[in-house]
Amino acid sequence: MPTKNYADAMLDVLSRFMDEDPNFVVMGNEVLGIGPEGAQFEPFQKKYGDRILFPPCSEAAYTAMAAGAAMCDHRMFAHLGLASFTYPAISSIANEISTARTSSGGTIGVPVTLHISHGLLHGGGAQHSESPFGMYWNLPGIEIAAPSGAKEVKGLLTTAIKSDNPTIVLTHAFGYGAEDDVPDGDFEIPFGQADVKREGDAVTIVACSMMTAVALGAADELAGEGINAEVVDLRTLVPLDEQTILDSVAKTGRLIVADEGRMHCGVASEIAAMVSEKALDSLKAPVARVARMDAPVAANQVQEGYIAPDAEKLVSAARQIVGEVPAAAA
Amino acid sequence: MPTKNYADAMLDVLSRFMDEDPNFVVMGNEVLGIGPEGAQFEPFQKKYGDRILFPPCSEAAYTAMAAGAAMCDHRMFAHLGLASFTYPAISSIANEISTARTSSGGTIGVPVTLHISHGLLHGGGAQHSESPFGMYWNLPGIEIAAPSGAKEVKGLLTTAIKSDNPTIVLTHAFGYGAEDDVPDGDFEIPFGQADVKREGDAVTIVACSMMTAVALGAADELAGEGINAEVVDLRTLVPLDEQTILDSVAKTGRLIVADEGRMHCGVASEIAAMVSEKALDSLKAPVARVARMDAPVAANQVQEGYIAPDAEKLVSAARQIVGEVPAAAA
Amino acid sequence: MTQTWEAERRGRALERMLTIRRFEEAVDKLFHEDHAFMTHFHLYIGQESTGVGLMEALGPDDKLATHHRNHGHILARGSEPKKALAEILGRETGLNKGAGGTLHMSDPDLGFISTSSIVGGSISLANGAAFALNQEGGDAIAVGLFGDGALEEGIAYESLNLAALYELPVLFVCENNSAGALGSAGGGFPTSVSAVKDLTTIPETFGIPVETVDGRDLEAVNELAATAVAHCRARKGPYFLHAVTERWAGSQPLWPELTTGELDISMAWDESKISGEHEDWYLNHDPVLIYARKLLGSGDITEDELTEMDEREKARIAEAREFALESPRPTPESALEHVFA
Amino acid sequence: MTQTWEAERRGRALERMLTIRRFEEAVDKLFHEDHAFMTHFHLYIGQESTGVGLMEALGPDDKLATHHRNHGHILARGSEPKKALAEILGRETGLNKGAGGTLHMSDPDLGFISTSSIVGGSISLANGAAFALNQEGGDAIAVGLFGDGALEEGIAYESLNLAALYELPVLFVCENNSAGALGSAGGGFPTSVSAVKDLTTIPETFGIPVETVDGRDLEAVNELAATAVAHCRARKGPYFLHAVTERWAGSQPLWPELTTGELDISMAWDESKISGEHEDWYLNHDPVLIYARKLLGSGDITEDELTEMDEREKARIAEAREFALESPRPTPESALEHVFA
Ligand SMILES: Cc1ncc(C[n+]2csc(CCOP(=O)(O)OP(=O)(O)O)c2C)c(N)n1
Ligand SMILES: Cc1ncc(C[n+]2csc(CCOP(=O)(O)OP(=O)(O)O)c2C)c(N)n1
Ligand SMILES: [Mg+2]
Ligand SMILES: [Mg+2]
Repeated sequence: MPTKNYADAMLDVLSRFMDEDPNFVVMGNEVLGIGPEGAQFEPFQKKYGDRILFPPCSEAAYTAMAAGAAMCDHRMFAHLGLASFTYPAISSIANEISTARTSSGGTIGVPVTLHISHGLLHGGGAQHSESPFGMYWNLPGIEIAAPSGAKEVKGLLTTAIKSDNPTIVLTHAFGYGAEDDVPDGDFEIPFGQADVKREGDAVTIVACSMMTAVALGAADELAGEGINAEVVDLRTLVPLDEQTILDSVAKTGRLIVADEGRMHCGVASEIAAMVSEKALDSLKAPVARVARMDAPVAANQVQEGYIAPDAEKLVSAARQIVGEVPAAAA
Repeated sequence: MPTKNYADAMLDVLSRFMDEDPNFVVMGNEVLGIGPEGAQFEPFQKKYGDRILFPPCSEAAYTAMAAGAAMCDHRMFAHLGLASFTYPAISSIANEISTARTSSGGTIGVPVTLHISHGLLHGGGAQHSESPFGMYWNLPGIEIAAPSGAKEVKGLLTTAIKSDNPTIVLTHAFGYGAEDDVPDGDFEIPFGQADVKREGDAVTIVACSMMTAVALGAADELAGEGINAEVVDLRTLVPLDEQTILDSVAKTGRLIVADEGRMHCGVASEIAAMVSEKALDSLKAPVARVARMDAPVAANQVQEGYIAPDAEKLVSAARQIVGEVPAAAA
Repeated sequence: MTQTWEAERRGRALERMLTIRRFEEAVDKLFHEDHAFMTHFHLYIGQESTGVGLMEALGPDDKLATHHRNHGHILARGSEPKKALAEILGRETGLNKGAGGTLHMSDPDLGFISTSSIVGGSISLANGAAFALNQEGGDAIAVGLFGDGALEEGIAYESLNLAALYELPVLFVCENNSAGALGSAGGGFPTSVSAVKDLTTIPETFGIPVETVDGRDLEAVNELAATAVAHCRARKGPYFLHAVTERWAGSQPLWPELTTGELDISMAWDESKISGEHEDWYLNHDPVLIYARKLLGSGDITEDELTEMDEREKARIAEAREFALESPRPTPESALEHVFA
Repeated sequence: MTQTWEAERRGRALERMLTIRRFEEAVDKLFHEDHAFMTHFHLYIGQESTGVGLMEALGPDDKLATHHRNHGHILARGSEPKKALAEILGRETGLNKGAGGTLHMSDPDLGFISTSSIVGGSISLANGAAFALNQEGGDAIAVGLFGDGALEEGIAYESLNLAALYELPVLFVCENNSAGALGSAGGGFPTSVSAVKDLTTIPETFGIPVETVDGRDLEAVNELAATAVAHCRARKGPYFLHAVTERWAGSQPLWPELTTGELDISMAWDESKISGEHEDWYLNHDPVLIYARKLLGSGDITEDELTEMDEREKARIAEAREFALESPRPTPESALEHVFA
């Protein structure tokens, strides 16, 4: 399988729909980020320029424009930039996109794909480092994908654009250059299927987006200590693959959730709550949430690092809960 | 103690700060809602008219204007209307208000109070029924209060306006008329102190906002069946009174969280996650989340009622988890 | 080039205005008297001439995005009153299976996309429909319907900019019903809390052609709309139509009331019926009476025909009312049916 | 009524421009050569004349809200370069203890409120400062600093409306650096993707007085700013100042580069030094060279004095650079210190 980075994987998908669907349109600025990978956009731009829009800095209106076109059955792809820049567009997303199908009695769909770059940027500060998985997951009617690598970017983005539902695909702003073996041609990853990236029996680490790679690193370290961690890549939040998570927890009896978004009302909270509701008896030790602390991101790597989830925090969380006396024996 | 409704309780507080602080300003339309209580605003308007603004339908800009004034140490009260109308203002709230203190290195505060009306309106539909506790709780740097009745409205709103931090106070759009014994004069309810509204030993029902009243109703019904429920009114989400919740769960061994917001990444998820992290051993049965289902609100009471949390759902959830075999004995 | 309309066409237009008026009167009673629904609602009384005049200028393939004050738009476009009324009562037989209600009623079969009650929403969504139609070729256009208050929202300006930049075939119809509005002082939403004295300067700033028309004058609205529609069909970019009407007294309070009473059609020919506080309304602002007088004056209709027409509409709405009230409510479980495809 | 400035004042102004220029050159090197910070940043090169001319017209009690391109504003207002540079490097000794960085640097001691890098944010926050100052009485004003791109955001229009409605004492300063910008075509952010051909028509629509000035001309900027400030101090409402400058070639790529090289001050008197692709920049757009030439021409400064002044500024920035690089980083735990009061 050819090795590609996120950027190439995205272009694979966007080109495919450009070729297949004369109404398919891509809008947004710096679709491949502001790093070196941005340059990979040029050939794509040359080839499909007439169906690529570089809208003004009007996130609310162009998101709604994409939605309105989608309400006329046009598949639209809108890149909104960094997650902080999506906040001016939340009314278009929450009030219009997420509600249209229900409010119309099922007669109006919104097959738009919103692409958002999320994550800590090594000093990006409070307005360029957001990972608002929780805020968007709190909205109804929108499917949410969080690819963990280039392969997932290709497979999940394809499924997202094909979906008749509105979808939000959040990729990591630092991930565009990350490489992986990416299948050529038509390649879909169905929504609602988490991926067990590493098998283990001592503790389950459920990871979101790029935290999957971090979790795998932690798992290697833990293996050295004889702690065999299972790593589950969520892949999509909506729909959520509860079964794979529950099966893993049934096996390991211990759960850690790794997410770059903030702790409160975030991904880690949701997964922990779901398990405490549906598999309490499987839990031999308290759940551990390893997520971003609830603080705005200071614009320096030291303070950013302190609030960020990382391999070290995953490792110590694992050590601790594996050391715990099982609740059953308490 | 005199009986007052939410609206009067709010006016008590707003008048107090109008009298105390010449820079205190109230901005917003329909501050007391669009129900009959709206009329109670008139005398207040007559008396303090020069410091009351009825801004245009520009939620983003007037929220930011209030914030900018607050950054100059003016205490500002801004009513943003129904929660759905706050979505156009989320950039001002998430990008500006929540980050200013951190980004300025602690030199700039934003003592603004944002008042939001939330909740299901018996047919209000998808754009007039939001209860976005989860979305706002996912933001850092903002204190969040959710008064359960007129007394809490007075006590918590007073504390909110006095706070040197930005605060969001969400009251229920249908609650303005709800009456309660409200202390006269200076009355504060400290943030971070949940209130045990009813003592019980069989199950803990942690409730947010008006769900407290619903939970008390459910508790009465459960009492008839010999199930003695303890009802904890959260009062504030940020700061969160973890201890009171943990103490109650330690006593009852069973937890139900009642919230009008949507389930995923909402208040119920956060409380459930916190307990599964800090008090797993106390849990004798799975946690139950009784929250709004993850669906846009259809504009009729039948479908709205189906997705809404209510006393009946609380009662059956309680019956079920009280009936559960304790995990320890499993 | 105003060519006068033939009697038959005029009759149809007047009939449609009457449909809307009797419909809105029924909605008001269903709320205040029958308590058949509980939500906040907005009536189109006083603007019927704008809606009917505009829709007369559109074609079957055109798309529309309307807002919270949508009843008149949907009926003017030709939707069945009974399905619309059932929708407002949240019944399964409604245009949107009762899930949209008064705030989100939409008729996709007639080209309406999602109806947003978020002020400014319809403008932004209309751009999308126009974008799609442009992409498809052909000459269909999109229409965005909104009020003067929508120009207080930032997204309206962003959307005008996008429409101009991409030369979208979108007709923006701003129904400025604030003439004589008391705004917040009257207890109503303070619409047009704007420093912009003449709203037409807003689209002008973005280079969008704009014209103002007396929204009470059905044929004038239609004539301007025809020009605007032609402009958009010819793919010359967006057009902004500014229709001004007096704010109907019944919508001054936050919850509409039939302050001016039920329409008494005989006021169209019998001045003696007109008096009291709302005299000016009956004489100079009620668009139904204005158009009825015009048709009586031109001899396009007789008093008897008019009375008969009105009775027909009353009966039709009465039937719609029965239909709506007797229609089943959605099943509870169906609440989750249309969250996803 | 331009009265020419006395030599001393001109000297100070030129000196400040040099401070900014040498500072920005240092920032660029700290990024590309020293890798002392990793974030995206924006340099004020090419706009020094606007910042210095404007700040010269303000008083000590005035408040300011700036944006992502803030370095020049903060230095022009008088902040210490070493504290500003330390801030950009995220050091504890920075203006904001290293938590703001290049994007959120602000100096509350000099009247700056929170610095937003959300396009349009500074306009909206400036209104608030103006509102507060108005409330307090006195004649202090607020200044909102932003770029032409900010007028693509809806919140900018909402904010202009609010400022006009409430007659806020706010001076909006739009630094339009898109003259000759290649926008997205050049790989830069597509600023001024607007259908509005003349941005001054935007404030005009809201009845806000507006004037355009050549942003390269420090004294012209100062003169217009003085008029604008007087207008706001007199509580006559908001004012909009539109300062146009050429987009500096170094900011065409997304990550600034010293494409035009480090400033060679001798180009101010020695034409032979000037050639190549950026000739036009050195001759007609670099505001530091332009002003230096003016002062040399008027005899307000000599070549030697100029060289000396530049050496002083270079040394000052070199010191600031050392200070910043040697400054301690914040402690990890302090990340939670300023979340709440
Ligand atoms: C974003 C948002 N803010 C506030 C409201 C509340 N609201 C409902 S109707 C209305 C006034 C709208 O006035 P206008 O657009 O002129 O329409 P009209 O009702 O006059 O026809 C307002 C502010 C809303 N629906 N959406
Ligand atoms: C809401 C938002 N959208 C997008 C961005 C990304 N962005 C950063 S700078 C910039 C261009 C701003 O142009 P302008 O306002 O003219 O300022 P300049 O950089 O030209 O000085 C953009 C779009 C942002 N910071 N905020
Ligand atoms: Mg209006
Ligand atoms: Mg610019």
